[in-house]
Amino acid sequence: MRVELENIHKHYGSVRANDGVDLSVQGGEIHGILGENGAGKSTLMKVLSGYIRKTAGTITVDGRQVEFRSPGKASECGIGMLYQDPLDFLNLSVLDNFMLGQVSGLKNEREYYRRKLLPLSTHFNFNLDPNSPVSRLTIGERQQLEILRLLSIGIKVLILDEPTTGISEIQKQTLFAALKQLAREGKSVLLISHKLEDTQVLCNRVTVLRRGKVTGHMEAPFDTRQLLDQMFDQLPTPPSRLKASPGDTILSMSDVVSTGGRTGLQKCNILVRKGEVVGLAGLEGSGQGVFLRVASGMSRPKSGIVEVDGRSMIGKSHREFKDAGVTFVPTSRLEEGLVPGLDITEHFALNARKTRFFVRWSNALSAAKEKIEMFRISGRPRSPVQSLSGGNQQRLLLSFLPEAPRLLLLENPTRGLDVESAHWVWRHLQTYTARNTSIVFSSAELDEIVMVADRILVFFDGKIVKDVRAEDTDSRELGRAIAGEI
Amino acid sequence: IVAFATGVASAAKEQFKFGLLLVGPYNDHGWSQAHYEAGHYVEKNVSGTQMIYIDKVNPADRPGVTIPQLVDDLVEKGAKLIIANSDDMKDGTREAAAMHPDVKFLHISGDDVLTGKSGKNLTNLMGRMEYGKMMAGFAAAMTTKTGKIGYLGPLVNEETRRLAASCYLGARYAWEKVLKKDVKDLKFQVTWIGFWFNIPGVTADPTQVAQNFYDTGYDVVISGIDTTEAVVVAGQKRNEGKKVWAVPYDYVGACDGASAVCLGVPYFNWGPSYTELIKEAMGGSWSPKWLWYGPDWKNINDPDTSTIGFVYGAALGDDAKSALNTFIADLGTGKLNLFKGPLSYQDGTEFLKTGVSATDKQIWYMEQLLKGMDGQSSAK
Amino acid sequence: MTMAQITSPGPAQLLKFVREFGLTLTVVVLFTTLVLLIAGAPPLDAYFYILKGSLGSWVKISHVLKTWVPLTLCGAGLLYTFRIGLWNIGIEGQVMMGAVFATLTLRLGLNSQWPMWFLGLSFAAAALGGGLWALIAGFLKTKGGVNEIFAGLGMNFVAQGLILWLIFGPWKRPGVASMSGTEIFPQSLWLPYISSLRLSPAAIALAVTAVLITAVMLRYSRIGLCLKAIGGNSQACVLYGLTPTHFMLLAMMFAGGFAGIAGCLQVSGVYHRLLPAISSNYGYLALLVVMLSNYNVWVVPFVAFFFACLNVGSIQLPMMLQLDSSLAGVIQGALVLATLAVSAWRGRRAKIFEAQTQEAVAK
Amino acid sequence: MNEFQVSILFAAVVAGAAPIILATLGETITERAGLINLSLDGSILLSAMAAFVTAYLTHSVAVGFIIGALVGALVAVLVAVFSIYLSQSQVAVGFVLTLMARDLAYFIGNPYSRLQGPQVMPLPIPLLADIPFFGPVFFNHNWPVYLSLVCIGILTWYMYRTPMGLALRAVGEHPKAVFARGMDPKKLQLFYAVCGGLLVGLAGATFSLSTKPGWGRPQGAEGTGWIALALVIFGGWHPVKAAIGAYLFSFLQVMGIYLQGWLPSIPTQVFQVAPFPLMIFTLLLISLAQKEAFLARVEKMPWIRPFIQMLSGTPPSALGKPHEAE
Ligand SMILES: Nc1ncnc2c1ncn2[C@@H]1O[C@H](COP(=O)(O)OP(=O)(O)OP(=O)(O)O)[C@@H](O)[C@H]1O
Ligand SMILES: Nc1ncnc2c1ncn2[C@@H]1O[C@H](COP(=O)(O)OP(=O)(O)OP(=O)(O)O)[C@@H](O)[C@H]1O
Ligand SMILES: [Mg+2]
Ligand SMILES: [Mg+2]
Repeated sequence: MRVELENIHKHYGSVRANDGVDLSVQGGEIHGILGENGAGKSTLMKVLSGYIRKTAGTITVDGRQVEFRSPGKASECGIGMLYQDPLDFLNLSVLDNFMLGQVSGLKNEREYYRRKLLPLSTHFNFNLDPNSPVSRLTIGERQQLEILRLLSIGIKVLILDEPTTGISEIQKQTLFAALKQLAREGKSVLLISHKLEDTQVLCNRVTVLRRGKVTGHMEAPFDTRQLLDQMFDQLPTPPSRLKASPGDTILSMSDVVSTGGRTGLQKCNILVRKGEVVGLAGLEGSGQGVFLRVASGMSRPKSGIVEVDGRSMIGKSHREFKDAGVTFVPTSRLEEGLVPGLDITEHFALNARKTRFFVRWSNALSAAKEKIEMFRISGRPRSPVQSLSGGNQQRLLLSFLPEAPRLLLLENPTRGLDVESAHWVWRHLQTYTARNTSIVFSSAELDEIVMVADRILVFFDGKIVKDVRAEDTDSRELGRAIAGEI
Repeated sequence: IVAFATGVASAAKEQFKFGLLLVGPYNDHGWSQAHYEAGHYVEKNVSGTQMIYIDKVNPADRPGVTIPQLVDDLVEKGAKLIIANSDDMKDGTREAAAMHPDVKFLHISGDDVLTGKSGKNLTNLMGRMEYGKMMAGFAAAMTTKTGKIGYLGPLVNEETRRLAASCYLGARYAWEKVLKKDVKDLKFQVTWIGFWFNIPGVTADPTQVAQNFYDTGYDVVISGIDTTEAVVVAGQKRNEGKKVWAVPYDYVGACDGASAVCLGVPYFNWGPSYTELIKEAMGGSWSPKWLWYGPDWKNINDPDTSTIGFVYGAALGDDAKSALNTFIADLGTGKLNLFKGPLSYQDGTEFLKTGVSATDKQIWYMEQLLKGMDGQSSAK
Repeated sequence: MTMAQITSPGPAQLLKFVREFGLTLTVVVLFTTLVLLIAGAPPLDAYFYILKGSLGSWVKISHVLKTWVPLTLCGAGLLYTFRIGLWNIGIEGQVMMGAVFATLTLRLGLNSQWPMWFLGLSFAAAALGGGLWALIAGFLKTKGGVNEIFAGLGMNFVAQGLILWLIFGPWKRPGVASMSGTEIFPQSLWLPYISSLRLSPAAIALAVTAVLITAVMLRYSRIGLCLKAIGGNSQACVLYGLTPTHFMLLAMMFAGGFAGIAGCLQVSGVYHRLLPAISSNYGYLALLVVMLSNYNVWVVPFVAFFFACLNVGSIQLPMMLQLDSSLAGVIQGALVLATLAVSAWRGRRAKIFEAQTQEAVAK
Repeated sequence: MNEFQVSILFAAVVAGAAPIILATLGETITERAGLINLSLDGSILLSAMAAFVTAYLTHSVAVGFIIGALVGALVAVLVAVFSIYLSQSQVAVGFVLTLMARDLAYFIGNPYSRLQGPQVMPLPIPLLADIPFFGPVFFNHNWPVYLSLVCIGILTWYMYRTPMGLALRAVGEHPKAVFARGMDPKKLQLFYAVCGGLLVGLAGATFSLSTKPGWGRPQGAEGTGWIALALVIFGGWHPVKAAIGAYLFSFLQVMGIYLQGWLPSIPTQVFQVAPFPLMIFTLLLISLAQKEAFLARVEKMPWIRPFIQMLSGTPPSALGKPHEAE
């Protein structure tokens, strides 16, 4: 089966997520879609899968022009997508999730679909228990379930949006094997990723996007250097790690146990010294998030001791942590960091001295103006924060950081930022370390961690399985640790 | 005749408007409708009169509305006489009367004239429903098979107490003297719902109370409230094949459409007394009075003379009917006076010594239910 | 829930507002007329009588103001809870408890030499009563995780039961127990009023100050800002060192306090006694008022006045046209719905327009 | 009122619960689909009025029920359209409709109050009605009562045994995912809002044509809407549990009157108000049942666990958050 995309446009307000993209996929090929964050990969594929409506452009399947008003229409044409954040039903059983969308009417067909599911999953040597609720599955297993469902409704073009983020090495191997097999069976696979190595091992062809435009096609084997050129405007020049001379302990945890996240936190013992930059590696939700929240007093541990500057902080509120010089910046900006509905000025007013009864609007306004200037935030003092782009939201959050914090706890500080903004962020953060502030940050990008951290902690299933100085290790070793193989 | 003619002539020049404040809906098939139709009766029979009425004058239905406020409005619309038809309007009426000294006020079922709290422009009027209730109780006792009569009471006050008591007296008389049964086998239960009609979440639900009466072996329920739940529920139970009866209250048409279960209804006929008082007001011969009108014993159902009446329901048996006829006759001739000692209150204290018959005041201000009745004598 | 920020409308906005208001009004009028026709009533007369019955004379206007005062007070209180994203349906019960506490204080003052003191005290007591009652619902929400709508609603029924028990029990009139409430208070314990209109200036003053205070609090005080922030995203506010639950309780206290004062005025200013329907549904109605005002403090008093007119004027319907006065409620409801619909319609139109322009750009 | 037969008592409970169950099931459907229809208390009254008036005018109970159901559906559609297609706050719209529908009912129904109208005839089921205890309790009622009983079963089967039921639960959990699977969440939610509304309408009709025959102000159905809403939570969004809740409530109501007779010292208001503090209390338990801290505390008291088990129901994840197309 052959799919053609011509001059696809998708605009969100002023943002041109896709700006005249052309793409064609043959049967039996594995086609990689490359590009930095925000390049428009997901958008393009969502258009193809009918999940969002394109602003303009044409899609043809086997020479026949089609108009996808909903995912249903797309899957009728044999096109199905595995979304970046899985769209499944946590509270329903595996079997329910499998059946949903293919069954209808009143007839109880569970047993039929049970018989259909089991062989299919063994065929790709996935193992899924039909009766277990999806909430008990790992990201990888949820992907497997979704793939099986798509196949069983007769998908011939399978789209996967960054399937390799947040799954273990083994699962990654199983997945790749399955995809290769699909290709052999004549199905086409579209694989979104911004990880070169994935495409290297898997794809026969790649298309590279940058800022919503196609910047190149290439057949395997790929020239990495050239791909990078096409992905990024100017090649990322990593901010060099500056050699901090660690002083005495600022944060210490001993035998801290806490709930939350997928895994919780188990028997965590660490010390963080002044001026140190500590990177937290690990799969999504392996305990880093919980760690940062416990360390910042956002959530309270079940047991164990947390000390800041040698003072025990057990049972203290986040505010008291703040007073002790600990600052936390969460990933999901609009959920945890900023207040939708309030504008930039109001945020600064919120940050101002708490003692006054009346708000000094004039002060807040000038503060807003100043920081917008300083942090190159593209927005006006009166523009509501939800209207800012992700990068600018992140800049705004960083602009709230106090003058000289003792300890900065950052969760995925560069998530969703394009490379320039990411580097800008790091250069800014390093001005703090210069002032002998300690930074602890988590990131999904190993390279980033290796690049800026002095010391690296690897989380696996809520435990710290590795604690090394950055210069004593490399991303391959870390990669294995992340997958739990030490 | 000449005088009357001139009266009309003078009235015809400018309409005599009278305002009517009804506590319930004008079409409640009960207390309020009786007044509403009396108003029409006046309009028909006293030429030159015109009624302005407003119904549901009670805090639940018209939250935020006060009696003085409504009176202001009626007076503004030209009302010369205001009729307030509920005991609950006592304070409001008094306040308004004080505020509009040149307007006449007729407060139904109040006693401000007796207590002397009111000014010269306020008159109290009430009907001697005691007799009607005696007949109701009589009919019930003649009919009941289980010897258990339920009384669906509104809120507790002097009026409701004496009415329930009269009902019981009538029933007891029928039971003892006519049916010659032992008074101990007669059960007379009063259950108060808390107001003159159902207010969900505020009063007990009369539908449920009535259902409960029938479910627990009471086969006749006498309604003391302004609305028709008793008859309705009785009809339901009858459909289910239970042999049960009910006696509604207040309004001559209350039995309509429920003939299968209705033993008859004691009703008010305000037309005549309204006419009299309004004529007084028009003629300028108004003076504050405390009036308590009874039936016209010549024909208690005469629309032009009798204030209290009792129409027989289709469900009333023939021998019960004839017995009731003689009962009424005896009441009329005064041969029979049920408020005559020995009578004692529920807690055993004496109400009337042997042979003594009660004065109006004694009856009006009864302190408790009578011995032999079940149910609360006063609000807790 | 849409939380409008308080913005000073420029001329353009004003024009748009007027246009939309006109549209809304026509929708409502059409609907109400339809309802009236279904009920077989002459619509024009109905509207005329409502108007005449509410603004026809000074006495009537004074009645309207009597209704306006509690509506405005409750409305002002609700702005705090709406700001922080709470649906304080319990306000009805908070009015009742205010009335109860006020009655209690006044009863204590029954035969004292300085009735004025007790009169003054009754306001404090009422605010306290309302506030505490609101706090219960607040704690149920913050500590117990009970949805404030159900908590508040339940508390309303409980308050109602309490009032009835008081009226039929401990505070009943000698001998009689009746829905017409407790024994009427002596003149000395009435809120001073203009005898010709039976309207007390103090009440009006209170309502006005309530509005002003609320406006200042929400716009200029730190509390106001925090309420808004927490209403927008309580999770994030923890990062800013705020404790959402505390502010929720605070907001509930404000709402309850204002409601309580409204209840006090019902007792000492209007009925001069406690009666079962003392709250007169003003709490529930105030919720509509605030919604229709789009949560804008400056609009609340006007909407409240309009609603008061409808309430008072509609009493003419049964008198003149034998219609039920509940038409007022229908009109009020229709107004709110129509406003919501119109604003939503505006939003959609904007979206569609944008989409079309983008298509043009892309081609 | 000392003497009473258990069977009669329970019969009264079953009969009295009928409309409450219908309303509760209706709301359960709607909320399972992710919509909150807060307007129950009003729409029940409105449909009760519509049902009685039409039945009165057409002399046909059946027509009354049909119209009643349709009116209920109409109100539900309003809520649904406002929230799904106009993306307005469901609570706001629902609350406005609560008040408005009630007043509309009083306004239009005014001329018909306190009239003797048609009502549903009792319909004992031939043989079953003669079974000693269960006969009178379950099989000696009229058809709305039977309907309420049947609905519990049908709805449970539909929700947990049929693909369509699966879709119903799914759309309440994650509308986007439903959309991704090629179904239209908005249409689904609208559809189930209508279904729920129909049941609510039937509840109203049952009030004015069977439970408390006739129309008037007040009709007597006032307040049940709120109870139904609470019962949905009490039932943890499960039809059977919700129905049990309805029976408990009805039992409480009936007992109220007996108790009034038995314990005259207790003020009658207590019995009027009792259900509501109870409602709050159960809601409190339910939310506590989700809290680990609380669970840890009650570890020591095993007897409480069954309660917690019964009360631990989680709301549909997307309740009150309708699907927004990207
Ligand atoms: N719903 C939306 N509303 C507004 N802008 C959006 C929306 N979705 C995506 N965008 C913008 O469109 C651009 C492309 O987004 P897209 O998710 O396709 O990037 P991507 O290539 O998938 O990046 P990543 O690798 O992080 O997934 C981004 O700038 C993003 O901010
Ligand atoms: N006909 C059907 N269509 C879709 N889903 C169904 C159907 N029947 C049951 N289910 C789903 O299956 C889940 C469990 O249902 P059920 O109790 O039938 O499991 P089961 O058949 O007992 O499983 P097992 O095979 O372990 O016995 C429920 O969540 C229900 O939604
Ligand atoms: Mg993206
Ligand atoms: Mg993406």
